[in-house]
Amino acid sequence: MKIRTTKYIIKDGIINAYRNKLMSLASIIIVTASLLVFGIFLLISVNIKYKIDDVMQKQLQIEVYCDSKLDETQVDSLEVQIQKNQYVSDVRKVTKEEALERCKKLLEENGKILEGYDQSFLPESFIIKIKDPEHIKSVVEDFKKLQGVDDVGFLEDNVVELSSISYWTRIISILILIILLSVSIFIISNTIKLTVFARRREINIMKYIGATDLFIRLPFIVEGIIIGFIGAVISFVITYYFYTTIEGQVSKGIVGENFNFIDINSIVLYVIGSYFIIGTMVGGIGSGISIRKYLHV
Amino acid sequence: MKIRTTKYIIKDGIINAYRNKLMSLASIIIVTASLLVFGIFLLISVNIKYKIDDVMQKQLQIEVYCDSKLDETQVDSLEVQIQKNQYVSDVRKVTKEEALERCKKLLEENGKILEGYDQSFLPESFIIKIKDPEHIKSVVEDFKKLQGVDDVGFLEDNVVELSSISYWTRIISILILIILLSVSIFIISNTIKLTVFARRREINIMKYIGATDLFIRLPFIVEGIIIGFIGAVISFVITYYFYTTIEGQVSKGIVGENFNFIDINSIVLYVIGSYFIIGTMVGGIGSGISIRKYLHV
Amino acid sequence: MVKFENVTKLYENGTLALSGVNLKINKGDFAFFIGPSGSGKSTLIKLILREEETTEGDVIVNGFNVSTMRRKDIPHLRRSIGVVFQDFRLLPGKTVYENVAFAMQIVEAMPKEIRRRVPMILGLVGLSKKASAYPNQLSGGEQQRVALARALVNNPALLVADEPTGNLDPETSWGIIKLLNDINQMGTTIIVATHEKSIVDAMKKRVIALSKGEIIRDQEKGLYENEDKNHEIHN
Amino acid sequence: MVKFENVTKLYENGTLALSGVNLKINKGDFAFFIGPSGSGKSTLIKLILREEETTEGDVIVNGFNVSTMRRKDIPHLRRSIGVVFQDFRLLPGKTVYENVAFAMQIVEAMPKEIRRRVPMILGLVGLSKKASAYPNQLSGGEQQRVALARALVNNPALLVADEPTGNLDPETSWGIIKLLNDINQMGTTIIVATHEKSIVDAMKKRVIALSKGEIIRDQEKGLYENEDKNHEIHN
Ligand SMILES: Nc1ncnc2c1ncn2[C@@H]1O[C@H](COP(=O)(O)OP(=O)(O)OP(=O)(O)O)[C@@H](O)[C@H]1O
Ligand SMILES: Nc1ncnc2c1ncn2[C@@H]1O[C@H](COP(=O)(O)OP(=O)(O)OP(=O)(O)O)[C@@H](O)[C@H]1O
Ligand SMILES: [Mg+2]
Ligand SMILES: [Mg+2]
Repeated sequence: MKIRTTKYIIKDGIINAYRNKLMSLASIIIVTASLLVFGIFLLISVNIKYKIDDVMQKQLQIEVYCDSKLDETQVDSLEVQIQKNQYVSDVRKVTKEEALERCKKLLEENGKILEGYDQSFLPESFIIKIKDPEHIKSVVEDFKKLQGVDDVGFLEDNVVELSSISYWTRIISILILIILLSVSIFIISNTIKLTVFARRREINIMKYIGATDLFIRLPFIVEGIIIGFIGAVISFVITYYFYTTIEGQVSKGIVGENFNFIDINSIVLYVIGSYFIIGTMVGGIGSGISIRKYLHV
Repeated sequence: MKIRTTKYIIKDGIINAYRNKLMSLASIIIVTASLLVFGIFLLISVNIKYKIDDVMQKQLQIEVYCDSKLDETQVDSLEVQIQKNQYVSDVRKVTKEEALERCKKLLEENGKILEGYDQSFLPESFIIKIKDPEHIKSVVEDFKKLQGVDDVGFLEDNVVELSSISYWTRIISILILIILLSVSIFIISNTIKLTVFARRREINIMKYIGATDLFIRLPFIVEGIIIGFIGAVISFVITYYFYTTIEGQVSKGIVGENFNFIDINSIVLYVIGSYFIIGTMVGGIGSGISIRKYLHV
Repeated sequence: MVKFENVTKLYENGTLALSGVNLKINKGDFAFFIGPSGSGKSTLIKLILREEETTEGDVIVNGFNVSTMRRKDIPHLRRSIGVVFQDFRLLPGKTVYENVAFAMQIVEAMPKEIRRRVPMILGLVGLSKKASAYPNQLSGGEQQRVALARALVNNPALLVADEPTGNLDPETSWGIIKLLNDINQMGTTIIVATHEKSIVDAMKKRVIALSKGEIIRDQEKGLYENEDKNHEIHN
Repeated sequence: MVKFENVTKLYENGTLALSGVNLKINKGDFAFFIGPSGSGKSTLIKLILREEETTEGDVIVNGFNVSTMRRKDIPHLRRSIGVVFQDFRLLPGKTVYENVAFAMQIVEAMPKEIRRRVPMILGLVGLSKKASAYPNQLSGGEQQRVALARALVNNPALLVADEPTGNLDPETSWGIIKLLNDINQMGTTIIVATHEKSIVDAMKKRVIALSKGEIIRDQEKGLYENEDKNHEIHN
């Protein structure tokens, strides 16, 4: 195929997309809509994951109780060992004094019964934040095996429950993203099929007067890519606008809750990437494939 | 319009949907796909809400500490008062003995320091389960005002945090459902627009030989309804099959977690209802509207 | 029956297709529109059907003032006219039988009447065997005759045929023209746009000759070519 | 140049359109296909273009055995033939100019050559003024001439025209036929399916008459109607 033909083909694809305004518009709307669904869910799932992890992070504390017979250097070396664990994000030491205070608090106003007791019978402990909810159990097991550790407890009973939510959220998110991806591809490619169908006669005619399959197909592919591309641009603009608006409102505290969204700039590439890949690829390839059956004349 | 005409029109709509198999198929796929997205999210959001509420329920316990000076009848009357509250689902009394045990436990092995103490200095309390996470704060306030109540505490610190998740999940769910609903409607109606566009010439011809707008439009509406209806049936079957399969797998414990899905039969009507309403209404109305511009000849 | 009063038609792209056309065709007339390619014959017919609107002037058909009528009356106008379009305009998704029956269904004819009349008309144009074929399975001439059958099936008071024999061999053409003549004898007004010199010359009917959008000759019992300057304008 | 060997064509719906057709058209010939509506003229042409495949027998065109050629060679076959289709087959989304230019673009002609040749050809068929109109803005005869212009623009070795004057007035028709004759003089093989008795009779070229799918007459310097029984079959 010569360069002048390539030039013609690209020009023809653009002209056709423009002359079939009505049809292009309907398909662009469909492409935009289905990309938006995918994109919205992508953003939501990223945010839900972020939020859940955030909540969990706050709760994912375990407490390692030292043997009360340990001396200070032993306790310090234990702290060092704990900090070495790759899943530990923060370690706070609870001194014997603090432990006593806590006890008093737990006993509420009856705390006074502890007055006069020496705090030395209470063990020192470490309140430890864990990076990743998934690993909490193994971390607990590891710490239990450390020498000088008397016991390891969760600060909250619901950690297991919560980490199951986190796990399921992730699984379901991925599943839904796959489904939505397929659905978008399905919808876009069938839309392209309809636009090609509307012009089956045109394709036939070109074939009848001797155009090669490639020559007929390429402008349609260009047209499909244009439709996909415009759909991607529009859906990206909409997504970006709404996301930043909502994010702005939330961070201004209008909803009255301390609810942080992920900054769009940190995920913008995923969104742009998926939109343009889906839009243009499916538009172009869908066009090329749909046209095939009308070429057999 | 006479009865014979109505008959003809319905027959014609069905015949057309059949003869334009290829086009009908593409549109049915699109309708199915967009309904599925809506339906999947409907089911997921119902389940997420269910799951979160479930988790919250387990955590949504508050403890009402009685004044330690109350005698038994006073405590009993307090229990009655508490049970009367509409948001309370369960009340468990913590006796002074239990309170002491708890104290001992809290002090761990050092619980022995409490030995010999009389439990009478400890207050009785009620551990109360709340029905609805949203109302927990007001319930706490109410109970604080009750006579004989010394203090009210949450059993967990993260209740507020969790109830914010629940709140946001609900808001976002509804928002997404609305968006998905609009998107489905958008996609389906634009698909119908494309199918009508593919047959614009046919519509023109009918008009040129003297058919009234209604006469031309009705078979297209019937056709749109058929496409929407078939799309709804298929998406319902798919949804039902996958949902019950996944539900079955999960309840067999294959995923190894105690994760309950809502029984599909309790929501089947919503799903069916929304599918059929969206599918047939949008198909029919979309058809009727899209055709309009080709009638102006 | 059909009256053009000072009609001008300027298409959107600037083509002046008709200018200052005055014309009156009475009930029972048989008139030929002739003229070179692009002279405005089809445009005249499109105005009668309100497929296009006049730029200036009035067109009155079967009592309807086509230029000012309401949109919702258009179907009534069109149903009162049987039309053979130059490009046939058959419904591609319907069989020959269904195409002809469709014209009866839109006037809400009785199904029994449809089942009786459609085969009869198809027989008349020689297409009984093709009843269940789709338009794209027909030869050019067969499609043209389906279009004619559809125009005839409702027994219209006015029949307008744009080039109804362009794809027909001389013999079939003559059959069709005789059919039109018979129908005309029974009172139907007939307007035929045509290029067939032999038919126009043999029929000796009214001839309305167009050139560049103007009527240059309107002659009773005329021929395709003008041999008698005296008849130049008649109205 | 074109050879039919015992060709039978049975359409899918059971219509026998051609049976036992033997035919040879040599380079430089000018042949008319004539015959009543539905006799198989267009089917013959469709077989030459491989728009349809033979049920039996072989068709050889420009050295291609049309019946057995590979799918990917079809475009080459078609490009070597200029065709005027009975239903024109203009691209509705392209202007007159673009429709004609398209035929040159598919053979990857130089843009300069396209800009030179297209207006020239449009002038030849009398459509210079309509270059930027879309097909639906043209009269029937104008569309037909665009189809002709497109068929001519690549200077094909074989020109096949199905009813190329069906929508043209006698004068324009004659212009077109003279044009075809000139092209023929310059060596192009020409096949015309037609109903126009006057043209066939005046041209006195080879006449191949069909009836019900069979060749009933193949006569050099023939007339539309058979006046000389001696010439009945020639091959
Ligand atoms: N829709 C349109 N838009 C613009 N110009 C048009 C349109 N339809 C017809 N024309 C132009 O108006 C003029 C008259 O066209 P019309 O179809 O009436 O001719 P005609 O006499 O029927 O010719 P033919 O015998 O070739 O069918 C032509 O020049 C044609 O190009
Ligand atoms: N695609 C098709 N499917 C079935 N039958 C067909 C098809 N095309 C043509 N026919 C039939 O084959 C026969 C020959 O058709 P063809 O088009 O060759 O006739 P023709 O000689 O060109 O007639 P005309 O002069 O009317 O154009 C006709 O009876 C026609 O109905
Ligand atoms: Mg015309
Ligand atoms: Mg033919």
